[in-house]
Amino acid sequence: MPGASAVARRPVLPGFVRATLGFLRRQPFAVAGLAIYLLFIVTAIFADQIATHDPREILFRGAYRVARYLPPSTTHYLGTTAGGRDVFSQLVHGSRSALQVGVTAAFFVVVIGTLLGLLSGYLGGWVDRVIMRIADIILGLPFLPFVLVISALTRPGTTTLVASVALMLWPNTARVIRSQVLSLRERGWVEAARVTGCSTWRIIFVHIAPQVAPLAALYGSIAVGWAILTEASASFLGFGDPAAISWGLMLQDAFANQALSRGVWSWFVPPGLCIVALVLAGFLVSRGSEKLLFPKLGD
Amino acid sequence: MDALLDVRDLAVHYRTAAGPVRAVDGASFTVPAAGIVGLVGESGCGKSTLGRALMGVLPRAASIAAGSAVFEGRDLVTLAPAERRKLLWRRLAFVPQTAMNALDPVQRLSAQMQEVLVERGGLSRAAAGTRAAALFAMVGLEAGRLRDWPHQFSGGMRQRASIALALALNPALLIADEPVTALDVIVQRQILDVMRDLQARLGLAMILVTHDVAVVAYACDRVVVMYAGRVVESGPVRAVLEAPLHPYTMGLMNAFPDLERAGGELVPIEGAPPSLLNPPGGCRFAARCPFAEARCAQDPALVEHAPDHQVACWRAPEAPALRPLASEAATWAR
Amino acid sequence: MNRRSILLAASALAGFKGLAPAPSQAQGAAGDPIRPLVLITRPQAAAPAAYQAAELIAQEWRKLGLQVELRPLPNQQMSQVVWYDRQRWDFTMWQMVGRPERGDPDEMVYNLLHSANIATGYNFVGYNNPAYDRLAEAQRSELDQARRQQIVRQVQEVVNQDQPYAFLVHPVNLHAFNKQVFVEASAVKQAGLGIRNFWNWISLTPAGAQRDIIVNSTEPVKATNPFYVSGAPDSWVTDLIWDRLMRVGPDGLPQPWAAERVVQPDATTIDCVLRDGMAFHNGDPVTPEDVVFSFEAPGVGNESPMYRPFVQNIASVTATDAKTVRFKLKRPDAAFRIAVLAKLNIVQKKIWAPVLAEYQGRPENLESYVEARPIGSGPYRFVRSRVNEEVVLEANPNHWAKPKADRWIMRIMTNTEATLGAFRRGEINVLADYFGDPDLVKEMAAQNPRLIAVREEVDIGFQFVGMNLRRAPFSDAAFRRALSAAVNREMMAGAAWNGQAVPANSMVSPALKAWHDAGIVGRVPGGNLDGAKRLLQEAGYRVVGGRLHYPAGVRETTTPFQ
Amino acid sequence: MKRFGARVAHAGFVLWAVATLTFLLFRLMPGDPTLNFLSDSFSEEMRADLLQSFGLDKPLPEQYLIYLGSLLRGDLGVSFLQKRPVLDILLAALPNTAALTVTALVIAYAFGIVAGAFLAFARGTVTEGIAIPAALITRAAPEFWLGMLLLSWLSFAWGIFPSGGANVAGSEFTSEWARLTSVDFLWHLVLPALTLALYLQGLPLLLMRATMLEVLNDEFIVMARMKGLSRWAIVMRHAARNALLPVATAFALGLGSSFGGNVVIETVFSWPGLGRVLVSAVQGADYPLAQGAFIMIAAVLVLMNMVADLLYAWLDPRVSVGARR
Repeated sequence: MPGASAVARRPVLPGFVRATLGFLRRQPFAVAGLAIYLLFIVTAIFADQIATHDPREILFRGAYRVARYLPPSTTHYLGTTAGGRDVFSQLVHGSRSALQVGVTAAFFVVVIGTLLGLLSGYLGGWVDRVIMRIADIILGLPFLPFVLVISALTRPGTTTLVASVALMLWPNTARVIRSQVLSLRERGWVEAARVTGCSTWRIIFVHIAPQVAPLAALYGSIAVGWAILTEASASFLGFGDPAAISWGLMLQDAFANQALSRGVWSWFVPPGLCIVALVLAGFLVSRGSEKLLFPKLGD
Repeated sequence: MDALLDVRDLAVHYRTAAGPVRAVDGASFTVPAAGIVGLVGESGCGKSTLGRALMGVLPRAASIAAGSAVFEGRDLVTLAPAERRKLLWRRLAFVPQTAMNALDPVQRLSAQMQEVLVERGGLSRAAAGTRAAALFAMVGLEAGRLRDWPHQFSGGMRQRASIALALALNPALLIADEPVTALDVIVQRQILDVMRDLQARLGLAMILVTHDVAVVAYACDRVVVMYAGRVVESGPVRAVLEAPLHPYTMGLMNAFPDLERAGGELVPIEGAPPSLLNPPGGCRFAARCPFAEARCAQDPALVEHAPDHQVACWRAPEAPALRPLASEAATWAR
Repeated sequence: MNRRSILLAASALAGFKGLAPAPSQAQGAAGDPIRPLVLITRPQAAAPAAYQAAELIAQEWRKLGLQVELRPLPNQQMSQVVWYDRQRWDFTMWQMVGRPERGDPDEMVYNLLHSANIATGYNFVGYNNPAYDRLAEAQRSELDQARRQQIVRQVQEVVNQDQPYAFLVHPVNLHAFNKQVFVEASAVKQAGLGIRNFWNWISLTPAGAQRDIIVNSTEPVKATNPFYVSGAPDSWVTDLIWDRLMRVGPDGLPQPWAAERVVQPDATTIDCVLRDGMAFHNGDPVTPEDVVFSFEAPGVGNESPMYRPFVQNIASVTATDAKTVRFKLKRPDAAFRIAVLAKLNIVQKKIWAPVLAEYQGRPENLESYVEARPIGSGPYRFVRSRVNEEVVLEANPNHWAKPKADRWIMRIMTNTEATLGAFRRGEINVLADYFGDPDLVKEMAAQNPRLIAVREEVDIGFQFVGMNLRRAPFSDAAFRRALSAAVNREMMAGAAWNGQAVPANSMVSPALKAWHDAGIVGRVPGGNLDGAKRLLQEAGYRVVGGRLHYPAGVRETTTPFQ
Repeated sequence: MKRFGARVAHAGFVLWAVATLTFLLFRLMPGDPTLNFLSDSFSEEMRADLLQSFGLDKPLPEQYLIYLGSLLRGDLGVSFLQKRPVLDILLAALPNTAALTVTALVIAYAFGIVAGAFLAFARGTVTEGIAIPAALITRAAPEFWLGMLLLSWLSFAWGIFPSGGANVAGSEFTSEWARLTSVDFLWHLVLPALTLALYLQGLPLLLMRATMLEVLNDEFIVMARMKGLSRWAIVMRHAARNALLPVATAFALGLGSSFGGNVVIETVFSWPGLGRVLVSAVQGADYPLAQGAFIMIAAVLVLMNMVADLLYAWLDPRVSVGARR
């Protein structure tokens, strides 16, 4: 009997492997995106081990002489900042705040957007009207100005930023999920579930939610990029989390200290590239999964 | 026989990662200078691909692999694209299935008429206007509706408009691809009446691609039956439908309701057509055929069994005996 | 000598107030550990130098065994806490900016640390020392310059002993201008301000075809109103459009301006004799009635909250003849010339009297009145102002001190990089508001020695750490002295302010030579980190387990700042 | 017409909601506007006067009614710091922002549409393999970073373009229109508009490409080929016209969102527009001004959202002209 089941199960793995390999071959964009994500995740996890210095520490060379603007070297891979801090270590630690901002914002966008989209689409009626009205109102709020105003009026910080990004971005997800749910609702198996007496909640979360999950994930991966870009812009304008070590703040620091005029490329180019790479990864992944979700576009 | 169109051993292949798919695999038939030829078969048998191949608008992955299609003395297969373009719509026109987007959704019908008449027909704008009105009248539409957008038309009206558009430049041959499929039965008949009427008045030739034997019976003069990329039987409608020689044709007759006579038991043909990626040797219908024998493993040629009536079946001579069996549902049941 | 020892005794007394010392306790024992202290600072983005300084200071103070946490707060929230929650915070980074009228020490001496200003005024640290108060009051009414200087120096010594602030640095202003556009020798520096001053703007002489002074500003001009200035750039503009009776001269001392002569028959009477032939930009002559109105208007109702305090000491102002205006003061005021005569703008009564009357019946006050085209009598006339873009003034050809340039244009450029680029490209020709990297400007000048001239000047203002004297352990002067001693001011100037600052230990800048106590920076009690440790030891503080504890018997009862 | 009315009513509702939200935001959040006036001579009495003069001493519901009333009259209040009517300040900045946004969008969409259509035909080529990641990268890069890089090369290093502002210092014009059309203004506009366009072009490019690919598979395109129409006629008259529908909508939406989204570009290039008014007002806690700028930016956004909807309906006969039977 165990032999039989092994035989029965056997094709699953090669099939899965083949599908994965096929995916990798057919979706180089998505693979590149995932690889970038992986790289940054590993960097963030082992930031303390990878970084050569404490990113906040003001380094000295000699008594009371701050080690500012050191050129790239074997001790300081990317040199030091105007304030005498190690650029490379800040860059490495910056991946933490970028991922933290990106992932938490995306998480809330996906959770709120999906939840409200599901409720709105499945329940319809006044629930739908109220949710969609709120979505309309939020879409009438200018994105970056809103984030700035919120940051200025409350204590600026990662939490504020993530909250306002999530607040601003859920309506897009909710709308798409809603229309997806509207079409799913009419499908036979949902009808069947309803007839067999499944509770509304069970239908929404057990039968419909898994169907819209890939779509939600797609919007999530785009939200990661938006959140990171927003953090960078807010930091650049002076509305970022003053205590964080983030790429946006690094750029702000570099610009405020005129790294451009000094031509300190090793300071202001890497954070920008990291932002580009991480945001791009989200786009690439979403493009890849888009092809999986909407094969019509892909052929 | 002075055929308007003579298709010989035409093959159309789709390139896929797994190898070529032989959508049309050596089809041969002729179209006389006047009259309606029905091209009938199950979906996926290659009949639509054949129509498109003749128009020269195959999808990117598809190409004509072999054969010829001589139209008015010139081979459409080898004709240079520029030369073929000269023939398109002027000698050779097309009536699409009435899916919404066969007509450009953001252009008024008048504009779409004008475009063809002026750009392809060389008419002046004024003359084109008059002609468009006349064409609309011909297919039973008010000239005033030329100002409308496609989405304002019902399905039947869109089909009429498509026919009017196809007739704009007085073509010699009209290829109609499932022209009535999406319509309800009443409208189907109206459209088919229009087509028959126009064919008679204008004396042109038509190929009517359809999966519906009833449509063929109602509208066509001749019929070409296709199965799995090949022609299995062809001849005058009366001869073929009243005395089918190929078991597939017999099965097809059972599977469709008659357009005029309701009732009668419908008997589906069990099974599905073979993969065209690696088609089996011999008769391609053998796997589904209740009358298949050992020799069916050999490829039967398309031969003239009766006058003007071709068939590709080893057991064609026994057809009169097989026909009563074929009309019984039990024969087809597995 | 005698006087000084009394002062020291007084300050020591003031210092220990609020603490419950228990001198009878055994010497070696320690009290409670000191709670973690929170140092408020503006964020790095808003004030990079101050932030860097805060980090450096925190690093040093931790070496004393203190737990110091940095708390960056945006401007608004920082002010909110420091100003309106005076009991709550521990210590904060703060600054006083230099303004021409701060060329007289009165403002810094009286307003900042007099106990009258503890509740709601500028004495937000809560410094309360009756001896200090007496000195601060004394210098106000002392009309003898030499005696007043003496008092101001004593004031600085009291502050040095009490250390209510840990003074850090006086910034050094770095300005530059284009030598090809302007004759280099025509540039005028003002004490404590550098070349961004009134005298420079009327004296800077074009060398060639470019006859406009184009100067940058990092902040927009918000209001061009003789009764209201909302920021430093506003005052640079009003300075040029409106004349004043006196002006603070390049040497930092007041000198007659619209008044030809200023005489003081007695301690509370001042006569100003107006210059002949002065006219407003609309052609009307400047009359004594206009001057009288200009000094009466701020006192009417609450129409000019910003200027009203300055006229409150005026008992009466009258035109005694066709050229003379007489001020009677309620009490003698040594700073009256700088703080009032050189501060208030001369406006035309014809224009402003109806406006004043109208606004008295409205909820808004005079500050919100916007003149379509402001009219003054100053050396420059208003042409136009585009918010966030530029302010354009043109030379007043009829002014007795007619500017050498044709126009004075202030460009608003918030971006330091862009500002420097614009200066390099000649889009601006005077760099007068620069907080960027000084080395870049100096390098630029070194590379283009015939193009760019750099001028530096120690500022009147200063940067400091304000300690909340209401809260232990800051209520203990010895503790404050130790903290102050632990701050290396040379390092502050070099590492935080990029060398663009000089060490400070007094609210009176070395730019004010007449008032500054030259040796005060070298007299910080304790002197350095080691001295700081010694001071703490002497005062009974103990380091136990790496953590600083109160003297024996003292309990930690203060709620930590959240 | 009915649809139009409904859409306008909807926009009105959203505007009201946004205005209310803004009101609550600025009133309920911590922060005291009088903090700006802290100085050595600032007293409690002055603070009370200040609050009173801005009506901030009244109860909240009363403030709200006054606020709504003023808003309806087009009165956005008086700036705390500048003491001038907020509307005047905003209207002075509006033309600059409009010029920047419209120019950048036009460049971005002109380029994006052509390049997107081109890429739709270049499927599977090397060009596509390079162009698509390139387009994605421009969308992934922070605008201010792009701006600073361009600024450092084209202005600081090579001195081709001015480093900021909208006009040469002290330039005089007879009218606002003369200013906006002057060579000087346009020259200052190049770099910021280019940066913004570089950031914006990715969307129309990818959108155009995607819709073009979809349209090219449509039956009416095959029909056009069967009709023997020229390639030009097929692409321009049939494919592009259909593919442009969503792009045109995106343009209108982009106009709305860029108005407020320019904040960063305006800061980098010292561009005297609405975004900078907002940022400096927020930084200076000039709440009436910040609130007014926010409402104006939101109003443009809501308006353009509405225009986008109406535009789509107007351009697409399937929506604008009801089915006739």
